[in-house]
Amino acid sequence: MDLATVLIVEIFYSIAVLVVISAGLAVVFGMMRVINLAHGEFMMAGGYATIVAVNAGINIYVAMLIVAPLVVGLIGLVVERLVIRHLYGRLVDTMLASWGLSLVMIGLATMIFGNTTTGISPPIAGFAIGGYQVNGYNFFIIVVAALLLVAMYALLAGTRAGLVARGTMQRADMAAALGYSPDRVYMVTFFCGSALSGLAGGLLAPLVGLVPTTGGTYIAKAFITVISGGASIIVGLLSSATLFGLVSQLFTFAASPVVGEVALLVAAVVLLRLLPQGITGRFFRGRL
Amino acid sequence: MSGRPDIGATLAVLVVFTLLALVAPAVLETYTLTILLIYGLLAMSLGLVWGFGGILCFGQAAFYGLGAYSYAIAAINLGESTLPFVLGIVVPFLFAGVLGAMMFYGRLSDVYLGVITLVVTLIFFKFMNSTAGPEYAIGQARLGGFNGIPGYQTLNVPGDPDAYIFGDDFYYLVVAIVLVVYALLRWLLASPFGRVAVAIRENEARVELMGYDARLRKTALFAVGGAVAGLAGTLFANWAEIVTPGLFSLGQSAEIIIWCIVGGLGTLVGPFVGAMLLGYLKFALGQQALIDNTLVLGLVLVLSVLLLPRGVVPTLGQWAGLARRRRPRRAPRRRLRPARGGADG
Amino acid sequence: MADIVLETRGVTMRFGGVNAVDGVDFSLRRDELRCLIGPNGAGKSTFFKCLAGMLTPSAGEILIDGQETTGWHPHEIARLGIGIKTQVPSVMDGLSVRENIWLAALRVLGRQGADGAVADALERLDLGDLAARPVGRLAHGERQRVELGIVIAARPWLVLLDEPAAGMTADEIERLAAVIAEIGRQAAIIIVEHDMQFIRAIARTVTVFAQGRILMEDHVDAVMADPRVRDIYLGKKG
Amino acid sequence: MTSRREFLAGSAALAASGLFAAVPGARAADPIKFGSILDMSGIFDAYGKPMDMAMRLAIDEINAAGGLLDRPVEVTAYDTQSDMALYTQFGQQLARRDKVDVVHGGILSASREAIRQTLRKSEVLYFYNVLYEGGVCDRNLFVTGVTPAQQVEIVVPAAIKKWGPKIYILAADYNYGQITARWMQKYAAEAGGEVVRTDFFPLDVADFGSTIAKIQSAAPDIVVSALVGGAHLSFYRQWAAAGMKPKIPMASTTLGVGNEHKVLTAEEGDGILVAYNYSPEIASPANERFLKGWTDKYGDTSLIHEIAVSNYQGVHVWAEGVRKAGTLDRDAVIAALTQGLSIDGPGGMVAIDPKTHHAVLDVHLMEFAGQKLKVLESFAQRQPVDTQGVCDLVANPDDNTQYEIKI
Repeated sequence: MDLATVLIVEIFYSIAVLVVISAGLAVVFGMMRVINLAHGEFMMAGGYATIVAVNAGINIYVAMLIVAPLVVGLIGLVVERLVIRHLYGRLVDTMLASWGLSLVMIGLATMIFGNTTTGISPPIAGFAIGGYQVNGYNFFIIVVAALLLVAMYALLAGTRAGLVARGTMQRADMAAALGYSPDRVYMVTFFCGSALSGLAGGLLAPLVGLVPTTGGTYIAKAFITVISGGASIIVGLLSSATLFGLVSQLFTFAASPVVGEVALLVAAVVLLRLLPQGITGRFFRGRL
Repeated sequence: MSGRPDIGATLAVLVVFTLLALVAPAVLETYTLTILLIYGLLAMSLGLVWGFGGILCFGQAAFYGLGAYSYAIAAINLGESTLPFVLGIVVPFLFAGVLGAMMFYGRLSDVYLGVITLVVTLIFFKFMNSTAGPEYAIGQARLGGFNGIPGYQTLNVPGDPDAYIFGDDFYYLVVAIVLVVYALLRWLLASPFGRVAVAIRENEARVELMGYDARLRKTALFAVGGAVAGLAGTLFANWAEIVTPGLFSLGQSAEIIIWCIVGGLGTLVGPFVGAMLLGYLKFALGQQALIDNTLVLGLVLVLSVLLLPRGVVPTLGQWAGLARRRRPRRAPRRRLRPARGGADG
Repeated sequence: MADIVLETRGVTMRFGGVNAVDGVDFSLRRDELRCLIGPNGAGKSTFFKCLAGMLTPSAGEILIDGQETTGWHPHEIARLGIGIKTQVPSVMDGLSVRENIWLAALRVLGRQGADGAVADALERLDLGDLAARPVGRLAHGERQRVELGIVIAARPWLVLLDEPAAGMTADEIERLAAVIAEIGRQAAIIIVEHDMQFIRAIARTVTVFAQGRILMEDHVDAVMADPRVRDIYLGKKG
Repeated sequence: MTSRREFLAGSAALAASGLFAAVPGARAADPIKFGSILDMSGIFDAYGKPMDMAMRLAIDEINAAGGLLDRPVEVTAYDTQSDMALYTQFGQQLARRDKVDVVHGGILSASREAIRQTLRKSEVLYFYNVLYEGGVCDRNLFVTGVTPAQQVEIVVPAAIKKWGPKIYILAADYNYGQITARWMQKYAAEAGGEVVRTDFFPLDVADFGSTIAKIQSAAPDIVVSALVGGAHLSFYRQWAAAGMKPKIPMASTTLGVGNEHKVLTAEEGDGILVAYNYSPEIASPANERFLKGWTDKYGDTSLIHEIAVSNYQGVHVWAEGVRKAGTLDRDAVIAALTQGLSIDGPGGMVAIDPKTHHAVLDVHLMEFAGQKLKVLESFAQRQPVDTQGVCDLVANPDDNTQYEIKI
């Protein structure tokens, strides 16, 4: 019974992690049709920002939740102005340019921080469920993921800025005619997406050892989650994260982490074969 | 239709390449040249599928690795290299065919195609990495997990397992293979099949309306690309004398794509040259410690996407006025077709 | 019945909750030239896409030459000997005019016959001067003509044309009418069209679509005179 | 500087026999070509960079003492960028173009296997100076790192004695982990322990939540890990975060090789039991000299780790072999190396076992304490018994296999 509870917590945690690591990519892809392959490196930058900030004596929550998103958001801003801006509407080119960018960021991080694994400790103690100890920080991630989804929904559905942004993504010319600069909307959206990537990096920093190539671990999973979700940002993200989180965690527990990961990948292939437009291409159409 | 201007250009390329290949050993060691040629062949396989078929495959490394592993496993079991060599081409060819059929008959749009190829590569990578245990063996060949498979029979004169083809001989063999593959691919592209494949890249719906089955043709082209990548993998296995799961890595896939972009899509020579240049750059960077190599590769990629949207070779060709002589083909596209369906609703 | 080359029974196309095409029964005789007209959103283009295999109807069936083709792929339908031209010029921009047309002829006539068919099509559409130009660099009307060339080069016996005159100059439209009349001598034709003048120039029987159904079917002059047709055009289109 | 001279004087004394050996005078000015091939960038650079520094330190010492055979030693080093394909490339380059006299390098077993055959074929002596899974039997190869038996034989019985018999093994899913896990089972059984479960993890697994739950349901007395690399480091962190650290103690054969004890906090690391050849805390004149030399050359000693020291010792072992042989001829050097030669390295005395060409060295049982490796007990001159069980180069000099050890 305790084991079942622990397993359920692990499943929720694994869904939450997928949501957190995919949110930034989902916003940028869902809103702008830009696939940012430097997403993993944005996360890595968020992780380093957090660690540097903590080592500089800043409170760990401030570092994770504020410093990391801000720093990475600003990096995203620079990247958008220098590179992505020139490539809007050219999906593959943005993909390739951001891939190059990811290599540049790995290189820079290696030159600055070296390849030695670094990290910080989670700020929350573990506690017991029955006879089992679980990682308290896992609950924190689950809560943050839930809040993140609610906040994204509120922002996109309930605020003027969200409406303008969605309008611009649908019909940039119309938005421009109404007096909203698409250029600025894209810029702000990319900033937000990058900040989310930074947040993810910050949140995961206490859990995993950080090296400049850490991003590679996440990009494929985030990419698969977002694409499988389909066009709707929030529903798509949540539905595919739930599916993959469940599948990978169940298989991990029943067999081993490799089987879990392979199960996730196989699930993705099957899913895309059956639903070529992603989950929300078939279900929940037209939702956010 | 009239494949004739192409014949001239193809012959010119073949002659120039042969001359360069004969002169090159005076400048560089043949083992370096050999691997550069293998990279070139690998780049050409993606150049074919992507540049002419419009199919962006994030997983060309899967076929490369599959070719190398097929060869290594078969060579350990058979102890003679002829059949393994053939298997190193046929296995990836069949696999690419099946995978392609699954994707193209499923009418997956391009982004999803990218994801599937990426995911399949990842599956190979993860699987091969987790085969260190003794239970993973095919015949006498242990898969070896992360460490890969060393110590298999390398290329020999067919029928004589003790007559190894290595060193300079292997280099000239690879040169010959590159020549043959290039000529065959040129012939394929000049054939009706190739013309239709290019037309599919330009406008798949129109080609379907003409009565051509685009799915079948894309699958076939994809399979041919897989076979060429598999051949490159087989040659790599012979050059390196060890195969590791790194062949399936995303980094490897990324490199192939970068070669194609830098070299230029829409030609076969472009990706080939791109691969040789960047491959050499990588070796050169390995001999210095000043700048991080990843950084340099990344910069090359970003800058070439921004500044050389057509790649080095087509851009040079344009400067040299070569473009005028040939059919003025539009900039080979990297854009994606809009996703089918959906919009009607 | 041998006369009927294309027939639909209750063809319906549903998008979400809306029936864009709603139970259409339609038939076409051999060597007939038929225009489909109707205001925007009347369902004629959707119906056309169902015929061409670009959409699979939600219900109903389509028979071409007595054979059920419901749910066939466009290439399978084309292989029956049907030439299809879509609304937006659908051509291979990166290839030359000649190559575009040659590819169409190649499938039907093989390498030997293709060159002749290409020369013929180039001449009939007056594209000879443009033959070597990449289609992507041509004007809109010229691209329309290239697509027509693609259609006729395959020597079809049934031709489906979606707004062939869109974006053409008056001069071009006149020539187009002549080409279509000529095609009509060897093939049955279905044309979806807006331009009433053009329709008058070419058509005998006209089928009027409104709200996904067939409103009426009659000779072009009768249709033009019908008050209901005026209503839907004036009322809906303003 | 004075102290460095003293140290160098020491080296020179050590080398005396070699220096006075007769050398053909004509080529005296030609430098000896020393090839090095390591991952100095990419994901393994945390291992490779300090190894490169250690190698250069050793070469500087040798040259400052007058070189070898009156000739200076010149380094040709390649960075393989953590890319296995580059090993083949640079291995061939070292052997064929640069025509070096010896190659030191390779980090992962895969990288060693990528160059071993090339070097064997071209008769270039090869030193692999890294802790590895054992079992390679090749006359052309010398190994100066510790092998599983040398470590496991010490750390597992010590852990069982300290904490209890039930063991849960976590290992990296590749050759090293698989083979080491088997050694763990063997020595656990010999020490009266029992392995309740063994789990293998690919190198990129970073999420150990389910595993931690699984371990708890198995309720072992000890967790023994042979996890490798940055991603696996997450395990220790997640383990501590779940509050497991005070409940189930841990031992490892890999933690600390890449200086992980400095990455983990003291709370996460303290008390973990390990066994290696080297700790900077070792109090010996040789280690003091080594640390002094390092400080003079590089300043910061925090990068020094187990396999950097192995590499340093490997270079000195080779140099000693050349001095003894009095020539660079491969067979003469091999003969010299296998005839009871030893050096006094920072990790203790290093000798070569003639049957396996593996090192006989001191192994120290240590525990993590305040981000340092505290030496608990030292075991002098441990034999590479794992490889000795399968390999006898004295009897079969032509052997060229990596044996999988059957237990």
